[in-house]
Amino acid sequence: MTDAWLAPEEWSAVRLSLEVAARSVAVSLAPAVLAAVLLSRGRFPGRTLLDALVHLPLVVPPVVVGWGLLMLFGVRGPVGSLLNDWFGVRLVFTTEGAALATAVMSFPLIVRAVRLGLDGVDPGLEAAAGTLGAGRLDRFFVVTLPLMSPGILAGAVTAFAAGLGEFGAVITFASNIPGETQTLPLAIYSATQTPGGEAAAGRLALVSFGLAVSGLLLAELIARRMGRLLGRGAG
Amino acid sequence: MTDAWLAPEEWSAVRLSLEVAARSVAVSLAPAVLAAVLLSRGRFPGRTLLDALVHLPLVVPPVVVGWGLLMLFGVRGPVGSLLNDWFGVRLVFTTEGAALATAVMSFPLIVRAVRLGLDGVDPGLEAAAGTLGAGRLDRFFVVTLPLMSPGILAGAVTAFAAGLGEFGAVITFASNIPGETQTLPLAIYSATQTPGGEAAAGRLALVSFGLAVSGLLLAELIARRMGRLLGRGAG
Amino acid sequence: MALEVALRHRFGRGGDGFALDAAFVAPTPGVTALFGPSGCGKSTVLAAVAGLLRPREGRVALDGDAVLDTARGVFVPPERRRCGVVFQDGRLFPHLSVEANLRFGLRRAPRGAEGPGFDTVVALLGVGHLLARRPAGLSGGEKQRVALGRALLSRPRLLLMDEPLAALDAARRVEVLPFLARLRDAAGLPILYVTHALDEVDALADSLVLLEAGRVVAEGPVEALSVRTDLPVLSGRRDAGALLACEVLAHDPVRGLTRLTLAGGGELLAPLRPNLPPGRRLRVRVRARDVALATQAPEATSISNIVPSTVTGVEAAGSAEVFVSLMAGQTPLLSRVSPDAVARLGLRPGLPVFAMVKAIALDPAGTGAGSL
Amino acid sequence: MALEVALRHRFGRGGDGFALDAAFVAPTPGVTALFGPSGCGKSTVLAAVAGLLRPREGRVALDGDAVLDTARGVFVPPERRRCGVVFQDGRLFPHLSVEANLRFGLRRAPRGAEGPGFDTVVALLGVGHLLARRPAGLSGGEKQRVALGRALLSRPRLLLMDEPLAALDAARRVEVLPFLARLRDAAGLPILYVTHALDEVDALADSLVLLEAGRVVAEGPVEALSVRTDLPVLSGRRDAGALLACEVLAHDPVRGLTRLTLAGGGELLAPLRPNLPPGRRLRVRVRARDVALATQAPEATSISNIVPSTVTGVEAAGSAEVFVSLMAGQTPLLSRVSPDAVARLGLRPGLPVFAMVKAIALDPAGTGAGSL
Amino acid sequence: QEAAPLTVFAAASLQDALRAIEPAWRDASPGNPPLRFSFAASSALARQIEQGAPADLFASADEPWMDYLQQRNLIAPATRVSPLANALVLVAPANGAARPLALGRGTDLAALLGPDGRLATGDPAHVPVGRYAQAALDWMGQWQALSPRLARADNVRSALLLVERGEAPLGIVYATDARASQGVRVVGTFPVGSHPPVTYPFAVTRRGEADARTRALLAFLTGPGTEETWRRFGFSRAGQ
Ligand SMILES: Nc1ncnc2c1ncn2[C@@H]1O[C@H](COP(=O)(O)OP(=O)(O)OP(=O)(O)O)[C@@H](O)[C@H]1O
Ligand SMILES: Nc1ncnc2c1ncn2[C@@H]1O[C@H](COP(=O)(O)OP(=O)(O)OP(=O)(O)O)[C@@H](O)[C@H]1O
Ligand SMILES: [Mg+2]
Ligand SMILES: [Mg+2]
Repeated sequence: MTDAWLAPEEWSAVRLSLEVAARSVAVSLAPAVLAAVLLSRGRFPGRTLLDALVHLPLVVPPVVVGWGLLMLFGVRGPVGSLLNDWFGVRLVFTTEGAALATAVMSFPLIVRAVRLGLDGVDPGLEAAAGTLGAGRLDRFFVVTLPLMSPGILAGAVTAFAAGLGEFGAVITFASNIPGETQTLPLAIYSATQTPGGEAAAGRLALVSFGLAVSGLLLAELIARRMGRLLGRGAG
Repeated sequence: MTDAWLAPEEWSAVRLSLEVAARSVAVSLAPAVLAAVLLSRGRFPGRTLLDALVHLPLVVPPVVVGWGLLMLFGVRGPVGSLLNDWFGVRLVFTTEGAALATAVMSFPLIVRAVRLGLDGVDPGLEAAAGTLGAGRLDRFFVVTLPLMSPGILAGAVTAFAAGLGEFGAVITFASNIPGETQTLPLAIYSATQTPGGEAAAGRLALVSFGLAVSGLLLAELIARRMGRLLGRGAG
Repeated sequence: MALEVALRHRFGRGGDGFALDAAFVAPTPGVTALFGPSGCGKSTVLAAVAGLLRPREGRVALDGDAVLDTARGVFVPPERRRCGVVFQDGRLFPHLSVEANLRFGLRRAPRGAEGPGFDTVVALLGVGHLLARRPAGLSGGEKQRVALGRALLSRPRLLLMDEPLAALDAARRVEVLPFLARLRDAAGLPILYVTHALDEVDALADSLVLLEAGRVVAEGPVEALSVRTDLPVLSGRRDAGALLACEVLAHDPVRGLTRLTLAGGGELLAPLRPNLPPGRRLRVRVRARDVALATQAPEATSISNIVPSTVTGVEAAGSAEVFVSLMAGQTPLLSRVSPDAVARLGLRPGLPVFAMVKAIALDPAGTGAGSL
Repeated sequence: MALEVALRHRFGRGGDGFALDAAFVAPTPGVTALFGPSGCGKSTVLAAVAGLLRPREGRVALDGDAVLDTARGVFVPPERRRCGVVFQDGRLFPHLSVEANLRFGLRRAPRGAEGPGFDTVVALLGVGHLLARRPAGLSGGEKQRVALGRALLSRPRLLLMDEPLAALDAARRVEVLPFLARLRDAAGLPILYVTHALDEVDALADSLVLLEAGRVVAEGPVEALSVRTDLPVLSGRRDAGALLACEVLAHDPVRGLTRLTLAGGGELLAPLRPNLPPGRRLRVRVRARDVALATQAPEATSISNIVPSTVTGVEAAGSAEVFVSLMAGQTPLLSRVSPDAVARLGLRPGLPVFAMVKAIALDPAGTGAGSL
Repeated sequence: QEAAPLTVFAAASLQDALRAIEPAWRDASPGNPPLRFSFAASSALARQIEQGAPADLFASADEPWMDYLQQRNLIAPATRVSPLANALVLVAPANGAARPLALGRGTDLAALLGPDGRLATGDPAHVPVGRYAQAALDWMGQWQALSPRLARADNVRSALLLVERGEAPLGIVYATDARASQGVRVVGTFPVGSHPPVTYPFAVTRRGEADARTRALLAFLTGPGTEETWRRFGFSRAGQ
């Protein structure tokens, strides 16, 4: 891979994609774990509503999610105007905004995976931790969280992969600004929309694929090591 | 909900969305379980490549997936032409095609969830089944498969939800033909492309949301029952 | 002071389910053994005491301090009950090393709580070479030892143990039992102990709760229950026999014997246990099957204890065995003999006899080397 | 015919890991007990025989038929070895009812394979009321019984049992043991049996393999090993003693006694077991601690067996106990007495003595009611 | 028994007008078959036609994609016409302070945008409106300066939304879109010569060629009977 193979703009799209995907995962992981725990363990009114809200980005088209984000986080939106007035933060047209849109889109994927991981944790172990003096939070962080980590990892990997490919919500919310919000999928999309752009699109898709493969290999390694740590393999 | 509330065309989009999402899940479930098992348990050359291929639809933009499908399954594509010549089957621009595109898009989501479910199955139980005379397949179907079913269910639910919202791949591969391939997200898109169509888009998005909520409630019920069957709850 | 337990609970519906309706008082400090057939509700009681099961109705109070009282809506969560539990199914944390498992409770114990130290417990349980391992790589017995250690090290106010020694070999069991006894004695730590083995009851238990199908069928000091012939669960066992409270009188290293004074008067010769200081109170179970009877004082035998007694009862237990209840002074004894012997010796209430017990047959419980 | 086992395996690396290097031959049909301290490798041996562990090197052959031979690249997968396994950790299928668990192996057994029927096993194990339940709702002992039943019902060629009775109460154990013995006798089913309990060995095992730290330290018929005083794992136990082969001679219902002829000559009186037909071969363990010695024939005692013998060895075991080896005719016996008794009676090799054993102390093993 | 429908692949921006025209077409002659539409981006439709989509008529919002099909001999070149035109306008939020002005070479858009405002329009790389915007900015000599300040949207509706929501103080969109929106105000219209004419090429596909009804439909769409409707939706006759 030489610089000649990818145009500088394309390189920046690659970098940006990685950054956006990584930031989106970083941003959404903790809330996703929280949501998963609430949904799996909590018994409160509105649980189903929360569940549905979490899945919302999955069931409506990405463009609509982008619109919704614009309504909410735009400078005139209820949240966006607060952010703007209080912290001077603007999300639309920024890398942060792209990461936010990506995070929202992949949020349900993480939540699902984390829940699955959580459901696999033996409640007997949490009970045991309780008798040993560990309170709710202590139990959660020292027993539940590590034991559900395969689910968290799986969720993060899926979200990262999906983040690399996220398109509709990003272009709608953050627009397609080279160097700031033009991620790889936007570049690919651009290429496919141009007559004769197939070659460029194919090349960039290949890069995307390569990134995903590397990410997966890494995740595989982590998962194997984690499996050992979780006592799946031989001690 | 009266017919007046949704136009007949919109009703058909709702029906079509449900059909496409359901068919896509039906089509991809078995191959996804197979892929998950191969990826989790198999040790063969090219495993990582398969893993990456499975994730491909996640990492490239949906439009590109649709485009790739068009190249492959279009009547001029290598697979599509064979299907057309031999069986007279045409996928492009049909409901089946929309289901195929949706299935491809949600495939990685199911695989991930199924793998997570599979990894949670205690190998000791499979070993025990072996000593009781159950061969590989027997063991798989009678022990492993039921025990990984929470993962399969989670995968199916996620895929169904994602299928309800799938847009880019469908519009690119199957086009936007009312009554045949115009699913709810495509109808929503159409609405957004119309000046003043926001209200209609919002209404349809709400319908989408309602469908998702019902689907989730159903899944929740099944999961609870399954949890009991799997011996999680009290006997 | 006592641990008061009163529980009503029900699993499943209708006649098919299991109903627990048990109440007992376990004196503290002291060890109370829960004894009863499989499925009678022992683990369920333990879970309710630990706070892991919320019974439909009930009250659990330790030394007057209620940790559960459904009538008043009191429910102290498990982490504030400080009950060290040895679970029947281990429940080691699979992602933590053996050492981290052992230290889990220790680290969370309140300051100032007393109990055995890490090194003591590790040495006692012989798990020193396993500290860096994870539970998945442990054998069954090794897992059980770590689970035991984890509970012991959590500096509990109350220990709940569910067949803690079931997977241990005899040698290890002989080491662990006296340790538990010393824990009980030194720290005054109350223990609720589930077991199927009478030797564990002997070594540890002060009182016994006999459960059957969710109900308490008998309850009381172990000694009192040990001579009752109407409780088949106890008397039907091969190792049934009178449990006698006694005190170490003196050691005779040359003869290899230790002399014990019985609380009810009289003496017994037991195998030498030089590490028990004179004056130490302990218990011996004189198993009914180890007690032979004679109507003349036997001579020139290896049998060290020949105790003049009076027959107080003769009760057939099946066609092949007869329980003979005896009084040696104030001390009740049980003997199990064949119907043949009853006939030959003409055993009947009131008859004076000699109870013959080999010293070797006695195993003063609650003893052992090492220190806390 | 025999089960030949030779295994070399290693867990972990370097000096830290566990190395198994064990070879033994278990006669078939027959029951071979694997005996040894926790962590010595018993479960590992079972796993290798069942085909669940692929050892680095080794050979396992049942009646000449190799199911594993690393030298020749033979590895028969578990499902074709037909080894019924009772796992130490249960491993019930959580998604299947108790009945489906029990029938799992039964359904997959080859046609014509013989073994006990479903109803028999269900009745024996007392799990009839649990059939519709799922394993999650079972007590510890209930789980173990189901696991046991599942293995028994799989019509295996070889049974591998890892402490199958550990969580059972004494009463249930007394029912199950004779059933296993009858399985062994009726079907000639070879069994490899891991246990920490000598009474299970007595009831079942024909031969014994003593493991320590992954190596075989002794191996042979149970009777031969039972009188060896150089194996602390066995002789150090409270229930150590000579295991004697004998035959039922006659029953005496009036005296409540059954007369047994010893293989080495002589007779013993045991508690009445009327359901054992005369001529039936069985074994009794005469525990060393149950054998008292006298230099004069005692009179007017309840003791039924007074056997003239000769002292063949006197060996101190610690400061409080002495092992006295005896020969009663051709029959070896062991007695455990206090040093005091040795001195008082002047016990020394060659001395003629009377060995006194209560009938009640004997429990002819392998007996019980019911039929296959 | 209804006649087999004709399939029309049309750019999403033509959606409303075409839907409004359909009843008129059905009424015009009893033999006129119903219409089956697929509205999507011109690029997607062109690719689908290339892959054998059952389209009889293609109404593109973009000349290059029609060229693309023509090069591949997928349309009947003789039928290709560009009957509609649109204008390019500069819009600002309706509630903003921007005043109407005459757009010319000297108009300082950068000043209107302010220090950090962005100019919303379609992505010049692939969205037609963006390409026209680029040409117009080039003509004004401001492309170099403004290109980094573009908010490049996926389609013209998204660009419009950015202005409606006040995310961008200015946007370049079609007159048709600006007209339908309550949220924006037209600040100025780009002069006709500042960019290539915004035209909508229609053509009968090779597949639809054989069917006389398709030609009739094309004739109807480009004929005087529909002119009023097109106008109502903001389109003008090409060349007028
Ligand atoms: N996966 C493993 N990795 C490392 N060591 C292991 C592993 N499995 C077993 N061991 C070690 O091998 C030894 C033998 O284990 P095994 O389970 O055979 O013991 P066992 O004789 O069955 O003991 P127990 O009576 O306690 O069940 C133990 O010391 C154990 O720690
Ligand atoms: N979740 C449950 N649902 C239904 N029944 C249950 C449940 N948990 C326990 N039981 C039943 O309650 C009874 C008591 O169980 P428990 O575990 O207390 O028995 P136990 O005395 O500990 O027996 P063991 O000695 O076998 O461990 C059993 O019959 C068991 O089947
Ligand atoms: Mg229990
Ligand atoms: Mg073991």
